[in-house]
Amino acid sequence: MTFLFLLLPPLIAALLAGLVRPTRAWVARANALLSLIPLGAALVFAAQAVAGQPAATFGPGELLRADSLSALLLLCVTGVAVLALFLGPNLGPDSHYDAEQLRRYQIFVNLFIGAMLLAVSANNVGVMWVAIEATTLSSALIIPLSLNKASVEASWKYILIGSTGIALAFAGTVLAYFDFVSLVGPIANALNWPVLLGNAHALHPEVIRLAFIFLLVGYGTKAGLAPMHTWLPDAHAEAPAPLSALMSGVLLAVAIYAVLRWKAVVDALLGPAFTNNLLIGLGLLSMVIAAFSLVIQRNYKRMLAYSSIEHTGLICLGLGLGPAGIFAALLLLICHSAAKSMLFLLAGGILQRYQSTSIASVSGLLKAMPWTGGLFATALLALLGLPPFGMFVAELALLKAGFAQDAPWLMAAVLLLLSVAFVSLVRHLNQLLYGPVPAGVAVGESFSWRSALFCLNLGGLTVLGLTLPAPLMILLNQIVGIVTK
Amino acid sequence: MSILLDFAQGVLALALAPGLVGLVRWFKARLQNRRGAAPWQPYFELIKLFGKDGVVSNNASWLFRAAPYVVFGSTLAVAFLIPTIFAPQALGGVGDLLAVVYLLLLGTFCLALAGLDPGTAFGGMGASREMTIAAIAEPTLALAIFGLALEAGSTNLGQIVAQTLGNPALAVTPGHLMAFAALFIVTLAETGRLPVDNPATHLELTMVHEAMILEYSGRYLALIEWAAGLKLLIFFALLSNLFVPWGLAVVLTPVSLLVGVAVFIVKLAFLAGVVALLETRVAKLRLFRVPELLSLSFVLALLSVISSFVLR
Amino acid sequence: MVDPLFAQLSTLAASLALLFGLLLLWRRNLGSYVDAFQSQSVVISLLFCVVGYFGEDPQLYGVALLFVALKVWLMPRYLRKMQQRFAVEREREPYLNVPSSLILAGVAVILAYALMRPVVALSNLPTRGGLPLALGLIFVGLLVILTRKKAFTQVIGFLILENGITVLALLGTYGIPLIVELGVFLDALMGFLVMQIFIYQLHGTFESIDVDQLNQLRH
Amino acid sequence: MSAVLFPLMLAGYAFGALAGLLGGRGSVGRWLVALGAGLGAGAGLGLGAGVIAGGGALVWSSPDLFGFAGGLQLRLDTLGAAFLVLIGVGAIPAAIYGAGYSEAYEDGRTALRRHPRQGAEASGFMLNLFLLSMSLVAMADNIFTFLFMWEAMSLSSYFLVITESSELGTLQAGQWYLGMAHLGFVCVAAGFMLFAGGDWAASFDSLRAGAAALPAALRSIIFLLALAGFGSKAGIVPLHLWLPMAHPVAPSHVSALMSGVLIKLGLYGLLRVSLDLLGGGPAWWGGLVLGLGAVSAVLGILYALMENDLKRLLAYSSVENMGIILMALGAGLIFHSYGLMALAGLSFVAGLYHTLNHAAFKGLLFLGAGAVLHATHTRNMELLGGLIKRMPWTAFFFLVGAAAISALPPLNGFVSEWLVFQALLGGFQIPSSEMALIMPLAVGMLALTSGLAAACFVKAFGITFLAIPRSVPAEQAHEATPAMRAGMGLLALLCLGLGVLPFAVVPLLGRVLAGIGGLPADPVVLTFNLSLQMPAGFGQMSPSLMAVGLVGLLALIPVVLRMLRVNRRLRLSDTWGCGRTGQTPRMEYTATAFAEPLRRVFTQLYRPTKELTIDFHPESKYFVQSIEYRSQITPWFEKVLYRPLLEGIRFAARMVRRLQSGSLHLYLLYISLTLVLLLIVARWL
Repeated sequence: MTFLFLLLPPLIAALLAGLVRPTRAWVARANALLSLIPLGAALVFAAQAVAGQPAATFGPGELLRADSLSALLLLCVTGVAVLALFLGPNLGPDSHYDAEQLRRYQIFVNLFIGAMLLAVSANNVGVMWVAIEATTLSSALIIPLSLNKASVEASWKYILIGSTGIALAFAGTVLAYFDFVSLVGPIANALNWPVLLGNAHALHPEVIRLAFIFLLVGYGTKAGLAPMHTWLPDAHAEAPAPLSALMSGVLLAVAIYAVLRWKAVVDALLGPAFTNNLLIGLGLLSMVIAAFSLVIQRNYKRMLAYSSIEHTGLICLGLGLGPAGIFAALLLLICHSAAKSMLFLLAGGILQRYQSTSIASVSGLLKAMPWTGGLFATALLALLGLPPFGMFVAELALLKAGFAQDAPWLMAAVLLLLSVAFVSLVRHLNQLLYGPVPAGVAVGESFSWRSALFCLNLGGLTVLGLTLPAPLMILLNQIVGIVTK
Repeated sequence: MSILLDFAQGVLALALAPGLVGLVRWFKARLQNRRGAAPWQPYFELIKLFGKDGVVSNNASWLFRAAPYVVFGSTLAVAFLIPTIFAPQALGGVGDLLAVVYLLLLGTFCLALAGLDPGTAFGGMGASREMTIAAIAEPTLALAIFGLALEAGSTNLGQIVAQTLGNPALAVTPGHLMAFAALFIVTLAETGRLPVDNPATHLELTMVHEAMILEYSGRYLALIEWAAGLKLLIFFALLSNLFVPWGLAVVLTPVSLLVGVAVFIVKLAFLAGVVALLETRVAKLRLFRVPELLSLSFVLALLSVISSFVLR
Repeated sequence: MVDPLFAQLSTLAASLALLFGLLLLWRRNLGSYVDAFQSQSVVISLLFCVVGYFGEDPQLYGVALLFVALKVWLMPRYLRKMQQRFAVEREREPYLNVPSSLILAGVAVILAYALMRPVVALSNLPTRGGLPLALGLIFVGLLVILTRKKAFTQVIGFLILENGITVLALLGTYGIPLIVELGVFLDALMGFLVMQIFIYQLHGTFESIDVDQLNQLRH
Repeated sequence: MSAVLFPLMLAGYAFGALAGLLGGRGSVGRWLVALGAGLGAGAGLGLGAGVIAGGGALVWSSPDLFGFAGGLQLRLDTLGAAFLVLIGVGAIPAAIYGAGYSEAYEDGRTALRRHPRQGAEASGFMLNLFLLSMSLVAMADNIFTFLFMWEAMSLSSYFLVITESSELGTLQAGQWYLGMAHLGFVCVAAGFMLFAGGDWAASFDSLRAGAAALPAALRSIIFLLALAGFGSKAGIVPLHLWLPMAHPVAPSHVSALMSGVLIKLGLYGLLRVSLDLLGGGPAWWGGLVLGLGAVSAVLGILYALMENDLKRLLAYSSVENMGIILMALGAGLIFHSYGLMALAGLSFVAGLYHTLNHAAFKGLLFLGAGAVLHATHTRNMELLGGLIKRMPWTAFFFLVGAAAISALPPLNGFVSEWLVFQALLGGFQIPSSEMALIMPLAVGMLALTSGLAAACFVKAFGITFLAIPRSVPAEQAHEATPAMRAGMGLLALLCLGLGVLPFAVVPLLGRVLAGIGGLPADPVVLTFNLSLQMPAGFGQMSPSLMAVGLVGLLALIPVVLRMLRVNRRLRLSDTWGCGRTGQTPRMEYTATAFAEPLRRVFTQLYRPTKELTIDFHPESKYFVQSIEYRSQITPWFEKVLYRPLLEGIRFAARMVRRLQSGSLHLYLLYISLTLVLLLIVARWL
């Protein structure tokens, strides 16, 4: 039943937005409030998981299932969705979109969120694939919310690369299914993840290796894993701020989730070495590309996008470092979701005030928008892994995993790359924060409930940095247990 | 008792200092075929200066007036610590060879500041050059001390003297000789003698020490001149008594003390002669060649230390 | 029990599908692309029926019907409409000229054979002979997307890629579970529609459907 | 006692931070911030002093905080206590001074500020956070706690550095600082992780116990990582680059804290890891530290000499002093490796003493420079001069600091340098002659350093405070506020106290490392009555008696002169100008000119560039209308070490940027190639 509370509100909101004509302001407010329901549902799932109850299932053939891993991702998705919907373009004081655009946004953003929720709560890996493909389609439609060359270009690249990639993932799914059917025989619900995992040992290693490559390249494309990441800076930079927040904050996480699910299956058959090496290799490559792309970067939204690629790389690397690494990766994932979504939302405000995404033309942010500027700076520092925020703990946890795995050279490379990114980001940040406010940019900003919401988010990150709450620890450890069974 | 004797020997050094300066000048004049002033001329000069009114620049601050006292005081303090007639007993533990170096640096420091205080170009120039020379002479001093301390097993002056007295062979080891040569060069540099500085000139571009004290007059100048003489004497005393300690009073009887005074004066006269001879033979070096000379002394000192290591 | 006819038919259909894919690489006219795609889809829907008949899975007939509706009727219809709108545009200078892309496609098919060796060895299905061809078709689809400059052609390339996967699923597993199949069709349809919208938007903003000019966003 | 002091310390800092956050503006707010900081630092000082005097280590822990990594573990042993005392010593005067100094941030009439203020209210908050994190670094007892506090310390000090963010160069300096601090952190973290085999919760006790079992190569790698990491904080050449950038732009009381205290924590880390946790190592560790120290000392002071920016000069001089301390610590490590524990103890005491002294006199000098900056709005010495008459107190305090840092008796610098010399002189006892030969060289370097330091501070004090003002602001300078004077006065007293009472300080310092890292548990005794006495009678000296003697002589001389009826009349007159009357500041010796002889002597090092432009009179070339002379020195380590690094990163960045060329086809090619490549790998490899 809880699944209905999880999945129906976005659909209702989308319907509402589609049906109420002309668009009314209350639709957006209702939508924001509706987004709280899935959050509640996600919390229920998480609580159930922490309490040690068996994973909840729902629907014909146990179509939906929410174990600890799903619960964690659900929390991330719904949490960021709440942020994005409360701070979306309809609710702000600033709506510069027309009614038609807003309606389109409202419909598809909800479908997008719904698809992500479905992807992480689907039991059947085929359905998971369908849902992830749906995220591409729904988000692509609202990237060019205001039509211009850049946004059309970005969305075409996004949809073509995304679709191609995800099609490859489907080929991988088919191959794996083929393997399963050939060796285990046709079983009902063969594509259900627990069934797959349970019978993994009977699969054919060579086929499953090929299948995993397809899956990794496919879902890796969605996750922004280099060298399949190329769509990401374009799309994230051109999308409306809340969508960027959702894409960068949780869509990447959802794709990584898919990889992790498959990794568990493959590992059960082949042992972890095969997937680990692949993940570490691609993760490191992503970090190299992202870190050096950050050095010379002239656009702050692209800067944030590259930082997302860097974190994707970091997370994948963590996934390849054994149980402790998976723990660290999950922690990274949570912190990245919280910090990056906030940064993109704030960047939207900056863009609106300065009318430019160029780093060079934004200066004096702390003067012009003290709250936005301060929050942006804090969130970025949190993202950079400085204490007392959660990312510090997560990065150290990763380091710990790496050194415990006897991979000091890898860790040295990671640390150096992180430092390159660190210095570059601080440099760009300072360029934004200080200096004179350009002529024609309004100065001044008062505290609002929006800022309070961000502060709440930062507070959460701080709690993660000072002490990981016991339920979260349990949840994370459960997940590690599940995927390394 | 011994503490009074310690003080007495310092006061004696103070009294002898102007005479030493006069002696060098007299030797030098003789070597240059001049009659020259009598060796005790500096005493008259001091008396004269103490009697004159002082003139102080408008721009100068209290520091300018305080510096001569500090210079004089710190130099005199050194005089109480070093062996002139005998190795100080009671005051021996107050300061060792390193302390001597740093006390002398205190004087140089104050004098350099005083040179800057009136705001003349000369003062600044003198201060700048003096500090340059002092700075690059420092390593040589330290290494010479290292060499001495290594052989004596102590930086205490009394200990060094005792060690050499007890073991005469030490005096002619290569380490000892090279340390002596190094220290001798440093002496020339630190006390403003040729070829580093010319104490007799007031030609703008060649002055070092004289440029610094150009604004001084009256009793201030007297104190500074006296201190400079005392500094010369201190270095001579170190050169003679640390390397050739024979003649120092070992037991504090009147006879040995008298012998000590006599030997000390002879040693001073000898060194004065050497310096005078040197000053008539060599020309003043260009300022920027001074470091070359000092690096020579540094190498000598380093070799002395290393050779002591090798011989251990 | 292996029915040789089944094996032959399925391999034949897969080969035909691949052939139409290769045809695409050879032609330059946008209209002929649609024809090739449509013919390929017809072949694949026949394959559905073949597998449904021999594999005794009546569900597949339904799927075949859906497939026909979607890929033989609906999509080509829209594609033709679009092609008429952009009739002036042709694939003039693809990144790779026709002979080279055909040779590369050949290499890709050989690679597919090599890669699928263990897969084929694993299976005792009568349809296994077609599996490498399906992968080859996937590669050919990729190649089309990769080397052709018109957004229109890229969409067709993508559809061929999808067809390849469909063939793979069909031959390898006699069709995936229905619920997934339905979702996949829905996605395929939605994806096609979205791409179509974007092609119009591309044309609207850039006055051409040349993907080549999409190079403003970099670094 | 400690049960009260520890919470008091936390409460003090928390109070100060809160006061800063809620209203650092206004006189009351500033004093509340200072009160919090002072209270916290004072409590820390008491805590540290108690541990050193009383011996036993104090332990606190909070399993709730950082529960995932072994909890927040604090343990204050004598080594940590020494640095806690150091923090107190540096922070109390800085806090008092800051209360006066920060006023300038409020009316826009600040130090260097020409633009309206911004974000300065954060500085009170950050100041307290900074002090707190430093204190907790000195107390951390497991890896995670240490790393957390270490990075928090860097971050909070970064914010303090960029307080005057609207000034030119401040942000760049801040970025360099944060970047290098982060790189340092990375090295430290990697070192600890290697040490513990990836266990981030490992307590220092378990590290200490496991250290002996580690392979020698690994121990050396850990040591090198620690040296690099902590060295970047301590400002070892060539990792010192941030110091001369960050110190000048920070508010002066922060500069004082950074130079006096923060960089010392680098030494703490180094001592903690190399001596305490690793338990010492082969002699080359110490040789490396000694060598780097010597290079830092000489290069630091040489670059300081060439500086005309007063605070940059002080920053470079910090590099020098860190070098001196490292020489002592390096010598200590060498002695330690040969089992010469008495000498090792002496070396560490010398190093710690100089650490303490440097906090006192460099803090004092930075505060003095801050007062000058506050009064004249410039740090450029070429525009200063004559301040001794306008700011007599500041001048006096600065003079005390300058004399102390030049190691002049009877001030504190002399005592510690004497101890360092004595430690190095003991080098002849080293059995290995190669290692023993390093010592005389080190002695030479140390002596050169101290000579140059004297020259440097003659320049710093003389050009800044003496003679005639060289600019209008210098002419109109005003004396520092009472709070600022109080801060400086405290430190000046400390300089004197540490100088004349070493027989009281040295035994306490002897206890700091007693029993740590294999040093004997009985503290080294280096004192005898009022004097310092080296082991085996190697040297003896009594700074106290020397001070008494000097003061006595200085008092006696005027008395004697008066008794001798010396002429005491004085006339004021113009400075003699070779016949010219009317002296102007342009006739004065400049800071550049003062350093010119040394610039020539060390021209190989400085590689100065010269540019001489002469405008002749149009009528005759014998008349010169104007001469312009420019000369610049190029720090070669920047050129040799950092520029290639930055160039390399930029090159890589340009290369990587090319990947994102904008071509969709290329992007698709990446994907296809990756797919094919990985398929081949998975199929055949």
